Order: sequence, then C-alpha cells, then structure tokens
Amino acid sequence: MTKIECIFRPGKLEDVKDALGKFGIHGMTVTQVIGCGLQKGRTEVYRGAEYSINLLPKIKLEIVVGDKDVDQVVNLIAQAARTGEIGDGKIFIYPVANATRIRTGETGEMAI
Amino acid sequence: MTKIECIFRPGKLEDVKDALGKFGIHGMTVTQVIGCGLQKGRTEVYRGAEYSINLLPKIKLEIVVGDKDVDQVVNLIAQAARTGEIGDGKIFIYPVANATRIRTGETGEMAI
Amino acid sequence: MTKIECIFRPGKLEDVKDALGKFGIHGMTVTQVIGCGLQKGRTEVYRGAEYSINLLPKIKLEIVVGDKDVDQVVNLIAQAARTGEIGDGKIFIYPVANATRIRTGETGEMAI
Amino acid sequence: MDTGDTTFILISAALVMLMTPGVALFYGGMVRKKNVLSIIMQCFIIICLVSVQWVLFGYTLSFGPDQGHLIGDLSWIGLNGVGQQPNPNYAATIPHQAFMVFQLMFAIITAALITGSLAERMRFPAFLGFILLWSTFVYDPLAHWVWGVGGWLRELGALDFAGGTVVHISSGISGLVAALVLGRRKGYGSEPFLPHHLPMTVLGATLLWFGWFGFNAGSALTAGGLATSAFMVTNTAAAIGALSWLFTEWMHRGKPTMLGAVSGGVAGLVAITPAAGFVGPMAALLIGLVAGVICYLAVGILKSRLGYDDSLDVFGIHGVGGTWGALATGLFASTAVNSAGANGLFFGNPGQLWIQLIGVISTWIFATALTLVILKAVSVVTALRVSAEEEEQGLDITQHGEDGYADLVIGAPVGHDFLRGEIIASSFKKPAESSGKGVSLSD
Amino acid sequence: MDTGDTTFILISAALVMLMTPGVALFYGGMVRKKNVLSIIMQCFIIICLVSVQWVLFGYTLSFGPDQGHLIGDLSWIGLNGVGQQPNPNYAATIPHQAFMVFQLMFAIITAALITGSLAERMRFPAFLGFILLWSTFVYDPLAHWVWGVGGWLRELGALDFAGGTVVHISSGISGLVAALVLGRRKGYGSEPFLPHHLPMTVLGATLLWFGWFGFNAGSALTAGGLATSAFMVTNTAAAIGALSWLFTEWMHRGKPTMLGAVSGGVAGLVAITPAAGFVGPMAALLIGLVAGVICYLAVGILKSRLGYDDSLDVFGIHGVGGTWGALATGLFASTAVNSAGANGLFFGNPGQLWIQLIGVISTWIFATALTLVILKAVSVVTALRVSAEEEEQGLDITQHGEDGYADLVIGAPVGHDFLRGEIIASSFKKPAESSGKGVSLSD
Amino acid sequence: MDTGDTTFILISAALVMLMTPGVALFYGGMVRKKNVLSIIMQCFIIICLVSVQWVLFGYTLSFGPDQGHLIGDLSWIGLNGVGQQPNPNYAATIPHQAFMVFQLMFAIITAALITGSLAERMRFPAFLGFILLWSTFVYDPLAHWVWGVGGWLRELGALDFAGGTVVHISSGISGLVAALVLGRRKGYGSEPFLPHHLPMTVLGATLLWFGWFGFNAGSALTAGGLATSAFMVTNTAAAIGALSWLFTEWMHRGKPTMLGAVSGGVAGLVAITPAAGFVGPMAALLIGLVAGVICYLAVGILKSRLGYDDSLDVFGIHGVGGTWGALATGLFASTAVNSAGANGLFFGNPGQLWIQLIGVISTWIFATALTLVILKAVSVVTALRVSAEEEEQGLDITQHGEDGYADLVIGAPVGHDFLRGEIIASSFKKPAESSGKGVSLSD
Ligand SMILES: Nc1ncnc2c1ncn2[C@@H]1O[C@H](COP(=O)(O)OP(=O)(O)O)[C@@H](O)[C@H]1O
Ligand SMILES: Nc1ncnc2c1ncn2[C@@H]1O[C@H](COP(=O)(O)OP(=O)(O)O)[C@@H](O)[C@H]1O
Ligand SMILES: Nc1ncnc2c1ncn2[C@@H]1O[C@H](COP(=O)(O)OP(=O)(O)O)[C@@H](O)[C@H]1O
Repeated sequence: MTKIECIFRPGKLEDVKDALGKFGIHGMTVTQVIGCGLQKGRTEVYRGAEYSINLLPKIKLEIVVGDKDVDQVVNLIAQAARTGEIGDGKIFIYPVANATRIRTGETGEMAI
Repeated sequence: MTKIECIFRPGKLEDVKDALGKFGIHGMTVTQVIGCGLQKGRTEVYRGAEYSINLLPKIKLEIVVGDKDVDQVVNLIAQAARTGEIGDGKIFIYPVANATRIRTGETGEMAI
Repeated sequence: MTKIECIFRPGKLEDVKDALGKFGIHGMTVTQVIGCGLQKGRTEVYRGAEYSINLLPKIKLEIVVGDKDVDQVVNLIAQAARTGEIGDGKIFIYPVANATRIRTGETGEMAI
Repeated sequence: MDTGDTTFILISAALVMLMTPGVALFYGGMVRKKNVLSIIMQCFIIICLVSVQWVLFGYTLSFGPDQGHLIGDLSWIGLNGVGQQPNPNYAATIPHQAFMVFQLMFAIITAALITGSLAERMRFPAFLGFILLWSTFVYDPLAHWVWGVGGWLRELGALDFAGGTVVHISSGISGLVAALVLGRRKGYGSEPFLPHHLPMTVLGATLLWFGWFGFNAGSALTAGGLATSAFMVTNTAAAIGALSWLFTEWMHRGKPTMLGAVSGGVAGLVAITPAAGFVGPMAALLIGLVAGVICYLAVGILKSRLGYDDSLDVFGIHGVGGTWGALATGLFASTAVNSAGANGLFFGNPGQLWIQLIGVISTWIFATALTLVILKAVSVVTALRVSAEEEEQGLDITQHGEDGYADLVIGAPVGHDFLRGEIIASSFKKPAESSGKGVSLSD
Repeated sequence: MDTGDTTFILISAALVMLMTPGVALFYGGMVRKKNVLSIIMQCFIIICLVSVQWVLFGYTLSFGPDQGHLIGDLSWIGLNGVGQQPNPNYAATIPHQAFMVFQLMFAIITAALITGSLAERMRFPAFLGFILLWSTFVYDPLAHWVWGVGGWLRELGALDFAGGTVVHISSGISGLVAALVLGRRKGYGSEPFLPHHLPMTVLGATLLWFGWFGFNAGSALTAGGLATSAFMVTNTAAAIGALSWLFTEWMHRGKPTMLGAVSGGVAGLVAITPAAGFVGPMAALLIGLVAGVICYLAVGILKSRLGYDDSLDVFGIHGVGGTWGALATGLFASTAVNSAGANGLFFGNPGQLWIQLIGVISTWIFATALTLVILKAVSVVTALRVSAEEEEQGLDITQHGEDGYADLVIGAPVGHDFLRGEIIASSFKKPAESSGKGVSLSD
Repeated sequence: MDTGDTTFILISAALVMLMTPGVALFYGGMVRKKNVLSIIMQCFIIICLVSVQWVLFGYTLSFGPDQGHLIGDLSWIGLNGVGQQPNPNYAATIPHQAFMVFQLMFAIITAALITGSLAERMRFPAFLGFILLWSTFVYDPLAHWVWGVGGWLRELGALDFAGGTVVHISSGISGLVAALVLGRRKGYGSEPFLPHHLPMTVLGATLLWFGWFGFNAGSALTAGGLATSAFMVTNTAAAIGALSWLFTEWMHRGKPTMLGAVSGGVAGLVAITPAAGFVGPMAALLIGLVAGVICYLAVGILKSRLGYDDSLDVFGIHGVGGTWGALATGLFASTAVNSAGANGLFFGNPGQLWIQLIGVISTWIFATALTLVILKAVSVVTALRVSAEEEEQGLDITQHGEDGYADLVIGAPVGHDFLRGEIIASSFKKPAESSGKGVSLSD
C-alpha cells in the first residue's frame, strides 16, 4: 500500500474530490495547512504597516491506495488540481507498512 | 521505529489517550482533520437550500513508537476508538527512518 | 528523497523558517497541531473547576528534501527550534518514494 | 401622559429586549462549539414565542383583572382594551401598551435564563412545548402574584422591584429542576466542557449589564429620582459582584478569571434586582459583595458536591443570587430611598424580612412543582432529551441541520458537495456561471 | 420643543444608526470567511459616505423645499437653515437637526441593505461610486416623493410609516438588479457557499431588531400612544415572522434552522415597517405571518427557480417583504390606530389599496431603471466586478489587503514575515527589543 | 426636574457605559489570539473597579466642593449628600445622582482607553494597582480642573465639551508613557502582530460610535437644540474621519483597509469630542478630516520612526486626535452654536486658542508626570511586566488561566484531561452519567 499526500490550492478540493470519486475512490483525509515555496506571498496592511505574508493557505489531502492504483491516482489529482500558475503544489508518495480498519479490525488492502 | 497514524471520531480522543496512557505511552501529536469514506455525509439546510456535507470532522493521532510495540499499540487504539458503526476510521503504519529530540539532540529510539 | 517532519513550539516558526531560508530551503508545509509528551500540561480554571490541559499547541513543519541534505537540515532545525526546556519537540524522518510537481508534472528531486 | 416617561419606558423596553440576545451570547460562548447554535436558537425563539403568547393571552393572565389573588382573568385577551391611553393602576403617565410591552420583555428574558440549564441536551420540539407551558403556567401567575393588582404577594406587601422572585428565583429553580430531570450531559465529570468562545460570553454579559439599566431603572415606570437611584445601585452592585467573585476565585483557585468576573457581575445584577428601587448605594455594595461570594460558592463548590449538571449555572447564579437579593431587600429596604416602599430589618421593620421569606419560599415551591408537572406533560408527548448519538454529534447539526462556523475549520469553500435540486440545475446556464459574467450592460 | 420628544428622536436615531453595523454582522456571518471584511466594510463605509453626502446635499434633496413634487431644491445645502429650532412642517416639538439626523440614519441603512446582493464579487472602487450615486439619485428622490412636503406620493395619500417603499422595496429591487448585472458568483450552484459564522449573523439580526424599535416607533416623531403602538406591532410582527419562516422551512426541509428563524424575524420587521403606525396587534400578527411564509418561498424556491444569485437575499426579504407590507398597509390600516392616517380595504376604504399599489409600482420601476443607469455609468469608469482570480482569493485580501482572522488558523504569531521598512529598522535597537526591557524606572 | 432630561441623561449614561465593552472588543480583535481575554478583562475590570472607586471617593474628588481650584474635597464621600434631587451647579433638571452616574461612565472609559498601550505584556496585579491610582490621581483631578465648579481650567474659560483633554489627551499621553516604561513587546519589529479578529474590532468600533452619541450629546445635560447639534457634529466628524484615514492609507499603502476605516472613525470621534457643543457641521467636517490624516500619520509613520511600541495606538489616536480637537475648539467654537460657550479664533477671538493651548499643555505635563510616578510606585510593590516565557505563552493562560477559544482549534470535547476533584468524583454515580439518564419522571 501507498500513501499519496497532495498539497494544493483550497479552491481545488471540490474538483479533486470529484475526479477521485469518478475513479471510485472515496476514502480520504483532508487537513488545512499553510505552505510556502516558489509562490510569491502577499502583502497585508494594518494601520499603515505592511506585512509580507508568505505562508499561504493550502489543502493537504491524504489517500492510502493499493500500489497498483498509485500512478493513475497521482495523474488524476495532478490534472484536477492544476492551474498552471506557481503555487499549484506537490504530490508526495510514501510507502505504507500496513493499515487497519478500526471498525472491523481488517488489515491490509481490505482496510482501505 | 514506526509511525502509527490513526484517524478516528473526535469524541474518542479522550478514550484513546487514556488507553495509551495506561500502556505507558504519553508522546503523541494530534491534528484536527476532515475525512470521508464509506460513512454517509450529513445534510445541512441554509435558507431553504440543502447541502450534502460529506467531509466529516475526524481526529488524526500520530505516534512514533519502537517497532516492538507496534502491534499492541494498534490493538489498543483500535479497541478504544471502536464504536462498530461505519466511520470509525483507520490506522496506518509507516516506517520511520530516524527521530531526533530537539531539546537534547538525542536520536533513534532514545528520542521518542 | 526524504521527508523531515518536525514538531516544535509555535513561537519558533519564524526562527526555523529564517534558518531554512538562509540555507536555501523555501518549500515547506505547516500544520497547527496539539501534542503531549513529557511536557507538563497547564491548568485552566472555569467557574471554580480546574481542568488539566495536557495537549498543548505545537507547530508541525514538513519538508521534503533530497537525501544528501537531510542531516544538515535536521541540525539546522534542531538548533533553531531549541530552547532547552522540556517540550521542544521532535524531528522525524521518513522515506519518500516519489514526488510530483502539480504545475509541471515533473517528478523526483526536480519536483521539490 | 408624559413624553419623557413614555420615552423612558419604550427605550427601557428596547434595552430589556436586548438582554435576551445578551443571554444568548453569554450562554453561547460557554457551550461547546457543536452546540452554539442550539442555545442561541433557544433564546432567540423564546423572544418570538413569548411575544406572541403575551399579546394573545399572557399579558391578561399576568396583569388582567384579578381572579382570587392568583391570576388575571381573560378580559384583556388579544390586548383587547389595552390601548394607547394610560392605565393608572399600573402607570399613569405612559400608554397602557407601553407598560404591556415593557412587561413582555421581562417575560421573555425570564424564560431565556432557563435555557442555560437545558444546554447541550434538550430536543428542540420538547423545548418549544416546555417554554410555552412554563411561560403560561409559571411565569404568568407569578408575575400576577407579585406585580398584578390584587396579586396575593403584592397585597401582602412583598417587595420585588424588578423581579428577584418573579424573574430570577423562578428561572433558577426551574432550571435546576429541569437539569435534574434531563440528567447530566454525556461525559459530564469525565470530559472537560470548556467554553468555546469567551469573548462571546463577555459580549453577552456586557449587553446584559447594559440592558439591565432598562430592567431596573425602567421598573420605576417614570423617569425621576427613583429611576436614577435604581440605575445607580444596579451599576454599583454589578461592579462589586464582579470584583468579589474575582477575588474569591483568585484566592480559591489561584487565578482571576474572565469568566469569573462576568459571572460575578451577573450575580451582582441578579441580587440587586429586587432591591433596586428600595436601597441606597452602601446597601448595594453589600448586596453585590455577598452575591459574588455566595454565587461563586454555589457554582464552584455546591454544584460539584451535589453532582447535578446545571450546565451553565442558572441555579447557582439566578436561583441563589435571586434568593439572596429578595431576602436582602427585607434587610436593607428604606423608605428614605422610596417612600412607596417599606423599611427593612435594618431600618427597624423586621416584619418585612418575614414577608420576603414568604415570597421566596412560595416561589421556590411553586416553580419546582409546576416545572415538574410541565416536563412530565411534555415528556408524554415527545422525548425531552436527544439520543446519545445526537448528543455526541452536537445539537446544531442534529436539531437544526446547521453548523455554527461552517467555513471556519475548512478555510475555503471546500469539503462539501452541493446537492443541486433539479430546479436549480435546469435554470443554470453553465457557461455564464463559470465565467462569472453577468448581464451585459453594453448590448 | 419638548425634551421628551427630543430625547426620543435622538435615541431613536442612535438606535437606527446601530442597525447598519447590525446589517454588517448579519451579512458578515453569512458570507465565506475570505469575504467577511469586504461586506462589513461596505456597510461601514456607507455610514461614512452617506453621512457626509446627507449633510452636504442629500438632506436638502430629500426634504428641502419641493420642486415639482419630485425632489427638494438646494436651499438647505450644507444644512444651511437647518438649525436647533423645530421645523413644524416635519416635527414641531424637536429641533430641525434632530429630524435631519434621524432621517440620515434611514438613508444609511437603506443603502447598506443593498450590499447583501453585491456580496463576494464587487470591486470596492466601483462600489463607492455606485453607492454615492444610488443614494443621491434613487434614495433622495424616493424619500422626497413619500415623506417630503409636496412629494407626489405623499400628496396622493400613500401611507408608508417608516419606509416600506422608500427603504425596503428600493433596496430590494436595486439589489436584485445589481445582482443580475454583476452576475453569479464563481461556483454558484456547484460549490456550497455556507455561512461562515452564524452566531455573528444572529448578533446582527438581534441588533437589527433592537434598532428597529427606533426605526418604527421613532417614525412617530413624538413619544406617545402612536409611537408605543408602532413599537408593539413591530415586535409582534418580527416574532411571528420568525415563527412562520421557521415552521415553513421545518415542514419543507425537515429542520427548524437558526438562519431561518432570524431571516423570518427580519422579514416580519420589513413587512410591518410601512404599516407600523397604522395597524393594531392582530393585523401585525397577520402581516408578519404572511411575510415569513412568502419571503421563505421567495428565497427558498423562487430564487433557485429563476437562477439569479442575489447572494444574501435582499430581494427575497426586503423586496418581497416590503412589497407585501406596503400593500398590507392598504388592507389593514385603521384610523382607530392613527387618526392622521387612513383606513384600508378591510376598514371600508378600498381606494387606499390602490394608492398603495401605485406607490409600490412606481418604486419598483424607478429603482430598477435608475440602478441600471447608475451601474452602467459606473462601469464606464471602472470595472464593477473583481477578476476570477481575485474572487478565488477572496475580497478581503484583494480589495482591502487584510485578513479577517489573521491569527486564527495559525494560533501563534507565526507564518508571516514582517517586512520592516527602512524607517522601522533603523529606529530599533535590537537588544532592548528582544530582551523586552523598557525604560528603566530606577535610573 | 424634567422627565425628558432625566431620561436623556440616564440613557446616555447607559450608552457611555456600553462604550467600554466597545473598547474591549475594539482592542480585543487587534491583539493576538493568545491575549484576547487579557485585554478584554482589563477593560471589563475597569468598569467594576472605577464604579466602586467613584461611588466611594472618586466622584467627590472630581466634582465635590472645590479645594484650591485643584480638586474636590471629601464632603460627598460615599455619595453622602448626592441624592435624588438636582444639584443646580451641575444640572438643574435632573437628579444629582444622574449627573454623578453619567460622569462615572466617563471615568471608566478614560481608564479603559489606556489598556491599548499596555496590551499583551502587563501583569494583572500591577495593572489593577495602576488603574486604581491613575483614576484617583490623574483622572479625578483633571476632571475637576476642567468640569468641576471652581476648577482652574474651567475658571480660565477652557472649553472642553465632552472630554478632549480630560478623556483623550490624558489617556493618550498616559498610554504612551506606560508603553515606554513597559518596553516593547517581545518580537516587536521582527514578528508580525496581526489582529486576530477584525470583525470583533469593527463591532467594538461601532459600539463606540453608538455610545459616543450619549457621550457627546449627553454632555449637554439637557435634551434640546445643543444636544442635537452635538449629536449631529459627532456623527459627521466620525464619518469624515473614517473617510480621510481610508483615503490617506489608500494613497500611502495602496489599500483601503477596514482597520483603517474604523480607526479613522474613532479618530474623528476623538477630535470632535471637546468641540461637540461649540461647532457647526462645516467645522465638524474640517475637524474630522484633519483628524483622520494626522492620526494616520502618527500611527503609520511617527510611531515607527520613533520606535515606541504603543501596542494599539492609544497615543496616535487619542493623544494626537484629542490634542487636535482641543485646539480646533479654539479655532472653530462659535457662540452661534452655544451661547454659553465662546468664540474661537475664526470667529474673532484668538484668545480662546491660547486658553485651549494652556489646557492641552497642562494636561500633557500632568498626565506624563503622574503616570511615571504611579508606575514607579506600583513597580516597587509588584513587577509590572510578565516574564518573557509568560509573554510567549500568552497572557490569557498565564494571567487568567483561561483560553479564549478553548474548543475552537480542537473542534470537539477533546484534548483535555479533566482533573476531577475528590469531591466531584465521590458524588458521581458512574452508570447514570454515561447512560445520560436523569431523574425518572415515571416513578
Ligand atoms: N519541499 C517541500 N516540502 C514540503 N512541502 C512543500 C515543499 N515545496 C513546496 N511545498 C508545498 O507546496 C506548495 C506549493 O509550492 P510552490 O513551490 O509555491 O509552487 P509549485 O508547487 O507550483 O512549484 C507550498 O505552499 C508548500 O505547501
Ligand atoms: N483510503 C483512505 N486514505 C486515507 N484516509 C482514509 C481512507 N479511507 C478512509 N479514510 C479516513 O477514515 C475515515 C473513516 O472511514 P470510513 O470509510 O467512513 O469508515 P470506516 O473506516 O468505518 O470504514 C474517513 O473519514 C477518512 O478520514
Ligand atoms: N512518540 C511521539 N510521537 C509523536 N509525537 C510525539 C511523540 N513524542 C512527543 N511528540 C511530540 O513532541 C512534542 C514535545 O514532546 P515532549 O516529550 O513534551 O518534549 P521533548 O520533546 O522536549 O522531550 C509533543 O507535544 C508531541 O507533539
């Protein structure tokens, strides 16, 4: 099993979810994060003082999938989350040693 | 070392923490997440319009433990977090390459 | 590639970011978490009742770097985040199987 | 009729109206996030429900022509005969309707206070039934006893300037009874129930303080020296109540807390309410001082010792503070402040304390008994309490299908699927929608 | 001059002023988090802009000496001649300036209501231009028609006690037109736009209710029976409006919602506004009851059927509710309540309904036409709508360079770099700064 | 005695009281989340502390029989002799207590304004001592100088209608001094200190605006033309102040900000305060316009140039705005507006400007000197500033043992262990608790 962790723009969650749903993937976990990278931060102004804010809101989506689906899922997400502008985000892939479904105690690919 | 990442219902955190505490595990990191899967979403109503909300609040708990404890900890958590209803969540297990305690610089199992 | 995941005190984020920036690392993802461990919790009082709160606010910082930089980055972060008091936090290291840049589709070390 | 007095009562009525949203926020900040709407909703819907009830039959039950010293008859049903002219029995210088609407606001807030005891576990339909019956069968008779012409406590000479018995004891006791009947919240005593938004609670408390000027000073029903005196002692008792709770908690628990300060302020306000038109500033200082201490003890010690879950301490603050205030009126009342009042024990008239005690005891008994009966009646029709599963999920979602802060955790319009009805779907022209273009102005 | 009346109008003016922050919060809670400041800002800046416009020329256009029954002339420009003495044409017992400032607050809130239709997509510069023109060319003439001495609707005998046509129809219709011109928000109909902070919305709604007492009762311009009656029916209609929306939505969608309850309360308040000084409590119950139902239907069914994106339902509540209220005045008005008014259809005078209809239709037409012209004019100078990219990011950041809750997600002073200007940098002495030491008191 | 005037002053007092919660929210939204309670608490506890101080001895020091033109004597200690009858020296048509309580609210808010300078770093015990001494030794004498019968500035003919010197300069200067003594916040200049909740700040600002009507119009002490004029110029100056700050910042920084708009509104209110009863609408426009610009410059440029950390800009807004307002009164005052006042420079009386200048300078010097002495005195008894570690953790937790939004980040009743005292533990019957059952009604 493999964990696919993607970080992308908040406005793209609906699209990514739809794309995954069409592919038959419904299980996922979402976290609100902030991130920086190449993307330029933004300037905020409070009482005449300027602040440069470079940690910007992003969405982190985690999906654990069977190894065979990894490439396709990565492609799907990459397509759905892309705008072509700097700041689109990343997809990281990690090995997963095992999974357990709490409700049933099932383990392995059965659990996801 | 191994990371145990569990996603479960918000109302179960106290129970899980108690179970781990009894086992002697106190170090953990908790994140508020939203997730979906088999669990049915809920319907909300705003000014006569219905919305189906299928990302539901969950808790993500991360614990890094020595390899020998993994099975027992997974069992403990699975028991403490179980309600038997769909939506109880998952436990994922990942390999950890190394750990460092920031305060002392210790590394390896000493650090956790 | 390797993921460096550090959990440290909220007040240290600026320092850690500066240290990484000087080293040339700008890409990172930050999550607000709560954690417990050896650090003593705090007591809060509401209408005469005392509550012991032992999950304290922490920052989780995730950086994916090329394998050659790992040691140096870990050192940098450990130094920048250290206060010497209990509760400084941990740094965990995980193997990363692959990375993709959503914007361009680049993969591997090119993507980070 | 006097324009100054009419202005005074109308604006006071508006201030008292604002107290109920104040209670909503005061309580709303204290519950957990998942129940914030449910408690605010309870307070809000009470404004609506009791407003209608009062116009239709509540007012005549409370203030209509006396029936056996116990209740008003129905001659003013639907405000029949309650017009723009004064009713000198109640207030000679303002329209009768102004008196009526001012009193309405008292009926509203009294019911709203109870919600703090029901918080986080009562089903909404049962709540609606309970409040309607409670207002009709507890509040309306009590108001008649104490303030209605011919009411038996009024005839006995009981002093209750702005509602120590009618408002605070009645809500405090009924809240306690309801909390016992409903039972403790799931997890009470093992999980922490922390206030999810204390600034909201402070905002609510200060709106309460603000509105209380209308409540107590307005109860003079004319804008003169008495109203001024009531205004001033109200502020004084609130201030010292906050300080005394603060320092008591500071000594007891080691921290001067914000929640303690506002709670003490409310305790001071509660305690001065029955006395506001009868006592001077030094008595107000004493009344507020004692209120802060005893309400703290009731909330911080008595409650945990007895183990009931009066969620937001309606009993500890309104029941205990109101009882103390009603008795203190029998101690400190002085005809030097209000010649139409009476002297209390410390001004040479021990009998007044006795009368006050009768008022207190009869209110305790009446409110307890009737609340039990009403809850029993409602429980026959519909379940009082949400299921354990609903309690876990929170009342906002399960009772009202809403989320208090839908966007807050998610930070962006994400995480939800929009179930487009067929109607919507068919009426949308996709292209215009996604391009964000509207009606073109140029063609 | 009467001190009671003067107090009444000044305090009422303050209450009506508070309604606009009320609208800001009411709306602010309903938008997404990223747009909360932009809508609050729009309401706030209207207070400022219209206050200045009114003093300079708005008041004289509305209430100055009549020109052809359509508009006031400029003789009171800059408040020239509007002094501390009464103007008996408008109110004989209060300073002319008190009447002026009371009316100012109406001009403010009317414009503020429209912002609900523009929410989440209008550029701030275009907004400023739109509002200034709208106030001048829509509100001021309308106010003159209905309330100005010599205004044609006033001379016709149209009844509009506190602004059914002038305030609610005008803002509701103009909002709808502006929503159509701006076009739907990006993602409307496919993404959920959930209220990000419903307690804020409730707070706003209750401040509205509170301020509405000044709005409706104050419109009597003297503190007596009529003001009292208006106060009372206002409260009654709001209460029943909330209940009727609540139960309608409960039946239709299965949930009694908080947002529904406050929306219904506002609908009831809107509908009673034109009638407040002409009808009794039973008519108020009927007016509010109907308002809750029809506004719910307009918002919950009509809107999606027609597919326009009137973001926060200004049309559905103010347009529809105001129209119903104006017509209902023609049904239920009674000289028994206000001898200076007229009887409506149900009191034997069908002609009044006809007059009311003329008032309604002319307001609809006038507001529609002028709003279109003004938006066209503004769009020639500057773009009305933000870019898709800006809409995505949110208006707070893109229009105002601010974040509503900067610290909230991050929980600590983190995540931002401080761009220290050279000036700051040079004036700081690093050591003192990091040690947190200040001026030493001992040397 | 006049019921209209009495109503006017009592309601005005209530409005001014509400300003302090307004300040609490205005400031509360601007600090970081971890300090929100501490600043709200400071404002709230000032209401309590000063209310008690005033009744006991503050009022007599300020307004009691004059001693050497500097201070009142102690003859009205404990409100001795301050009764329900008017005191014609101050206000002939309202109870003396009404005047007293109205003035109390000024004493409260003045102290509360200072908290903005102390924000995020002062220890609570030191704060309590500081405020008590400051109110007694700075506010009370100043109020006597300017408003007390026999006060030297009053006798000199200094004009200060509602508190430009007494309220705003005194708090602004004292705040600056305290900020310098306390030293900069840890991380100031290197970390961003962003407002954690701007909607809260806007709510606070609008409550301030609302209450300011009571503050300025109420200062006429009778409800007539003068009060009306003061009401109107107050609104006008606030409006234009907001606009002028907004546009200045927009030109300077490229963004029209919400925080700027409300800050400018407050600046306008501050500046008009001393002039409110002496100037007409055109002067008000000028006063507000200039206030918005110079306060912006003080806050956005002067502060960073000089490098002091006046956390929430009490000096930049109240110190600078108040000074401008006091001098502007000497420019624009006109006996045509208030025959009991005087003419200013532009109405042919240059001497008035000179008198105003004396008032300003003496207030600056007195406030500076006394604040230094008081802080020194307090620092001898207890440390003024929290430790670096406490500052890092936040004052809410370290000073008050509370979390402003305990449930917010965590979203469910999680993350906390409940330390059940033995008392609680023993009184709980586990089974009843977990099943959620209460007292059974059927047996
Ligand atoms: N090395 C990294 N490790 C972890 N997260 C990263 C890393 N680089 C970028 N990110 C995440 O990806 C987001 C987008 O990255 P950025 O470099 O701005 O744009 P792009 O991915 O289009 O090149 C960042 O905001 C951050 O959350
Ligand atoms: N494949 C997955 N990858 C990551 N998280 C998942 C996955 N499947 C489920 N989850 C998480 O587990 C939660 C519970 O899953 P769900 O399928 O609803 O119930 P159950 O685990 O009882 O079968 C989800 O809300 C989501 O957060
Ligand atoms: N075994 C663990 N797994 C995951 N996170 C941990 C673990 N131990 C500690 N942490 C995280 O590190 C933080 C600091 O740990 P703590 O033991 O209190 O101090 P220190 O790291 O200085 O020894 C905790 O709050 C928690 O977030």
